[in-house]
Amino acid sequence: MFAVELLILVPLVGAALCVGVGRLSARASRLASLGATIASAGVLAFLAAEGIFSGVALEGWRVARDTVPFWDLRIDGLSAPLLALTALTGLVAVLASWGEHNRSSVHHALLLGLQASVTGVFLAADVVLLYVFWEAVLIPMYFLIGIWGHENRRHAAMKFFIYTFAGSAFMLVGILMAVFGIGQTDISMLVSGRTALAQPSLVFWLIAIGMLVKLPAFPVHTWLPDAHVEAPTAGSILLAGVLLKMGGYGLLRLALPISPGSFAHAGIVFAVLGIVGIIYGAALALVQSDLKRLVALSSVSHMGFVLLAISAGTERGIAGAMLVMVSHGLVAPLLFLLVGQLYVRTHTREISRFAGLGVVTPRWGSALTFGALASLGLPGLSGFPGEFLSVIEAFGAWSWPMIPAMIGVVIAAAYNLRAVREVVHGPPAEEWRALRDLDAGDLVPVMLLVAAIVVLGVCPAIVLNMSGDAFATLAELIAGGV
Amino acid sequence: MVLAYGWSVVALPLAIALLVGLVGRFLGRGIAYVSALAPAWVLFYGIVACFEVLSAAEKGGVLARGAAVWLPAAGDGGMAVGWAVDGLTGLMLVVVGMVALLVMVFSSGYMAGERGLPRYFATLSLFTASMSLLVLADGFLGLFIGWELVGACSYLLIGFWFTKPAAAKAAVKAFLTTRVGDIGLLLALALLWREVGDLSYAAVFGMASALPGAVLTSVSLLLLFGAVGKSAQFPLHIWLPDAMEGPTPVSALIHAATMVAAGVFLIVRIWPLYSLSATAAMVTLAIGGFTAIAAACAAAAQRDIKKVLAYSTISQLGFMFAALGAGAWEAALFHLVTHAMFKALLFLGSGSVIHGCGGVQDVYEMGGLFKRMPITGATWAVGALALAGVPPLAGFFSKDEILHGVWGVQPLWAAVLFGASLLTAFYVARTTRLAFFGTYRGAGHPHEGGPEMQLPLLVLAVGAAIFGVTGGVIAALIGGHHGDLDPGIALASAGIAIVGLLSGWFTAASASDPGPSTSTGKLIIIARGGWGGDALVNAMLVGPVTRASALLDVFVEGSLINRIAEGTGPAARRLGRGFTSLQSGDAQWYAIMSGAGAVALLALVAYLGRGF
Amino acid sequence: MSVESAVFTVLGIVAVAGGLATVFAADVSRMAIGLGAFLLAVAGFFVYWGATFLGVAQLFVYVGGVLVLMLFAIMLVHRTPDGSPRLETRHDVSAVAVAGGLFVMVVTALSGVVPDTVDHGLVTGTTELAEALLGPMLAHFEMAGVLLLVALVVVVVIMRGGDER
Amino acid sequence: MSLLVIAVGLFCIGLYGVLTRRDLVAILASIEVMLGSATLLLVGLAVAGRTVQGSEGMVEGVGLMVIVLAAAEAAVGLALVISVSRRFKTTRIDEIVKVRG
Repeated sequence: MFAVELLILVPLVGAALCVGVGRLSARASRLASLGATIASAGVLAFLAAEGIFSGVALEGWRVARDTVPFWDLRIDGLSAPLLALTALTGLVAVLASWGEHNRSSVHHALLLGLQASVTGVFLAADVVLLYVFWEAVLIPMYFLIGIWGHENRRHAAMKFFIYTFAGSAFMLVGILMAVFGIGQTDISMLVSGRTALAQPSLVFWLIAIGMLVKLPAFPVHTWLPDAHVEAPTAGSILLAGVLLKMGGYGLLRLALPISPGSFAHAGIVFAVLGIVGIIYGAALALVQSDLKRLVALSSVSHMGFVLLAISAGTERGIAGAMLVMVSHGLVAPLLFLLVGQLYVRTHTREISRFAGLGVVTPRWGSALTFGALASLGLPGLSGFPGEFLSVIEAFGAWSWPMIPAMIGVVIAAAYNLRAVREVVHGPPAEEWRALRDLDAGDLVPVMLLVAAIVVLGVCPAIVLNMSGDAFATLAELIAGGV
Repeated sequence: MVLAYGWSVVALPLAIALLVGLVGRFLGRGIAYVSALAPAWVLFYGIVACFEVLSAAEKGGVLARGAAVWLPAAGDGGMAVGWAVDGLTGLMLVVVGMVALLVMVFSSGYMAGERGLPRYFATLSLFTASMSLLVLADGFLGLFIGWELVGACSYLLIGFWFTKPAAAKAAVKAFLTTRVGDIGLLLALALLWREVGDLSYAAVFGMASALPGAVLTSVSLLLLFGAVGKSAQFPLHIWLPDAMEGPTPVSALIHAATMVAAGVFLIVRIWPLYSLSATAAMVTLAIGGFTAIAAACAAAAQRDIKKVLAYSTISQLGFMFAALGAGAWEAALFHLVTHAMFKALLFLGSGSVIHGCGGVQDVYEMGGLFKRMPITGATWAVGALALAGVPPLAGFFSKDEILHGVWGVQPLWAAVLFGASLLTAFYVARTTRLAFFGTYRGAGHPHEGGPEMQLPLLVLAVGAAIFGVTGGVIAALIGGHHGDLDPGIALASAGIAIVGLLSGWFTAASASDPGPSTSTGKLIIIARGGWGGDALVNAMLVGPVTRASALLDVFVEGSLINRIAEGTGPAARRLGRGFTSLQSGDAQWYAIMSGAGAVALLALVAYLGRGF
Repeated sequence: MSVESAVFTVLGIVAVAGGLATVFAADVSRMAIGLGAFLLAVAGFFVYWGATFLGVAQLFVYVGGVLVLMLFAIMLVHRTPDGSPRLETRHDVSAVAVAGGLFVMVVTALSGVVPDTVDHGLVTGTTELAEALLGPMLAHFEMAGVLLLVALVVVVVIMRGGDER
Repeated sequence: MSLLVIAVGLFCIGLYGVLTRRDLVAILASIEVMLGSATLLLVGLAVAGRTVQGSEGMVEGVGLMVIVLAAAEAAVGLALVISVSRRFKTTRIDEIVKVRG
């Protein structure tokens, strides 16, 4: 089905178009990139109408072309929600960088390139293709941080690059071992032929390390705050929205299915890393003075829930991990978007310099309050279903020792509400009396995300229905052991 | 058949919240009346449900129910959120609908001219929806969702005047403290899910007697922990006095009548499960009894009229917990209903006073208000006497039932509760005399509010006066047992009320604060601060967590993890060249690195490919 | 030692010596001579294997074109008054390791599948070459033409841009 | 000395030059060595391993392509070197980097 390939091609063509018309006018290139993101969302909607999201099995829909080596695409229950998330986040990122004036055509082209390569990661049914897209993601992100970032952008870009590159080097070794050991590059063939592996645990951990760096899990998370703080708003949106999801996706797509037997010892490691990450990220977020760093560290905490949920190894646990990922892919971009909009107006992110913005900029203040409530996992908003499932399932799997994670839940409320109290509440600071509130253009991406957060919170079944029995199949695989 | 549309009790307020929030600006003063449609429907639905239950042949059954799969799963049916209507639900809907309706009407006068009214009424409507969901849920999941949402609404409403730092702080404190309790609830859910595999009440109660004792005790204690947080019982009581920073009508609705009573409701709701654990009952009784007397002492020491009521609420909720601990769950629910009436009345009365005095809340700056605000004064008097437990007002009957219940189980704790009753009457009389009698000591011109503020007071005064006769009805609604008045207890409690009232009345003769000079004065100041609960929590929890976080940030993240990551050590300097050489743009170094990578890769392929 | 292997050995020695001079010479002119020797030796290999046309093309394009171009470039950019400047080289253990490692890896990897020496010659005339170029390799041939054109345009653009600055 | 050792050895010598030379012209010359050695290996292997009749022309054709490619690369590379030297007054990459910051 050609439409599946369009998901990758449309943003790429859009990127080329963007650079092409960028010479004529910056406005034209903005419109081109917006058109491309809307078009790819349209392609996805078309695929949805074709029934691609209505619960497909692990095999899903496949498109392979013999003329291009390793070209093998697939949409299934694991990738469908993340593809939808990518389409939405890509659109938001383009809208968020509408006011970018510094080489805007290249900026938009890179955003589209990033969207294409992330989409490729989620679509790839062949491990070689997946790896190619995986590495391709780094390039536009590197330049987005390195060129359009803030003061320490080069250092942050390099740190981001080296960390994720080193992580993917481990992953590459793992993939090569699997490919040579089994003699296949097709992921589903790797899974079905996994018994041929001599050292499945080694393969598992090599791949998992790459994923844990990407996720990121404690203690290899340190690239994330730097990258987020220095990245431009659109970069942060895509980084938090979809790049981090590649880690969780990789665990569920590659590491666990290829070596489900390793889960017996990996589960406890994931649980510990997850719990430590939840508390650690939250505790650090509590004492940050930089608003963007606070949001970045909250990502570490949320990704801890992903690990904790996976560590349960049950259908609901994996579903919870997916829900946390999708929810975080909506909430974190919202918060980064708001922080970015604030930064554009004030050129600072120092929490202590703000106060009472709820009076000066009521729309922005309401949106931040909403984002904070969503981030702390309020029921009715997207954060709750995933966290709920991960707590319930982790308790089922690990019993009382998982209680420390609950401390993280309380601290999550503390740092989110602290941010709201110090920035939005209180008497308005004199310095920002004349601050401009969000205008209609600013509100479009905000409202998109807000609507998605509410819809997903009220009806998480949307995501779960897309996934069909994919989680159950994975859970069976894990339960099977080998 | 109205009852089949139970979901509308949640959906309609939700829709109205959305409507008011989006287009409230264009509604003008009508906003309050549009919003009032939501609780009106809740009230109507609740009344219909109550009548249906009472006319049904079999009491305690479920009249209507519905459910939707919320988290589908391929393995089994998934997790459902559902609603079910029975007598308890109907009764709670009546209480919620009635108080919310009156509060919205009252707000239209009290909040007139405030900025942000759409936000205010939208949040109130959202609260009505969430509270309805909480009581309407047919299982723990729906309850938990409503439970968290009422907390969030409480946060938003306490922080309504968010430019006041105290209000902003109080809002966060309220949310965080209750969230600590919510952990207990969440863990209880997790435990039940593991043991039962289903979170609906019916399934859990069906399995309850088959569960191991340790599980029962754990679940009950965890649920109790959640209830303690929500109902502001010791040691999680510290948020409620601060929550008085919110608008007074909000205090009446959320922090007196409905949300804080959710903890009591929770335990009544799950009585078939809860009654199985003797340990939990003992703990509940101890917490309730201790909270009742400690908070009553604190209430007696307050100067701020709203804080008197806040501590009084904590104390009265303590009575209910004590009743639950003693097994007198009907009495607890009965007191919940009467308390909702008279405490909402007192809060709205205090709101009328604050409104009339131009924002003054200190009782030492009031006095003589009875003459200037006769309707407020008269209704306040009814509420105050009901709270003090003077027959034949509502509070007397419900409190009597509690005392009776506790006396039969633990006479010692009953004695404590008698003491608390004495203190209750004491602070009621003291506050009433300071505020309403004597001469006016303030600087303003106290005046009565408009009819929209007087009407709710009158309605609630009637409720506070006559709800004492509903004991039998309530017991019938929930299929419980309603005992007759015990003459001995009734006599003792009435006598204690009189004694307390008199002593309070005479204490208040001197309308001045003793100050910290005397030892009594020092004690009063400690009691006024809630017996140092804040300091304790700050020292035990807030301080250590913040300090530990700061230490983590500086030492673990800054010195350990980042130092390893950036490689400042001599051994890592070589690697550091890779990081920092971007500034020097050493392309050849990158080339060497990639070359090394290629060699390593070739070596690996060669190694792996040996077998082929 | 047969004549064939003697020629092979001589050409190999010349090529390696030229390569080493290109990489290690500190003097610009010596480097250029080394590169010339290397390119000539490669052309010699081609002729020796019977690919005469290829050898001649190598001679013309490289020795006649690229090498002369390079000498021009050296003269353009190294206009120092005191003769040829020293070409600095930062010798590096890691570079040795990478280059040596790659050598070992590739040689061991390919040693089994590659015939050790080329003992028989290629007998192709220009006719076969022309038939191949215009037959099965037509697309490649055209693409090479386009590539050269693009390179030409790029060079012009780069040099003009340089003038503006 | 076998063809393989000579060709791969020359390639690695060129690589070493690319990695260690500080002058852009010298780096370019080293790249030429790498390309030349690759052509050498390509043609040599084609000649040695020729089995299909009628493919003689193809061998030379492919070699020709590589030569064309290398020539184009040399032209563009040298143009860049000259442009860079005009702008920075040097062709040493460490100095260029210093000027650039």
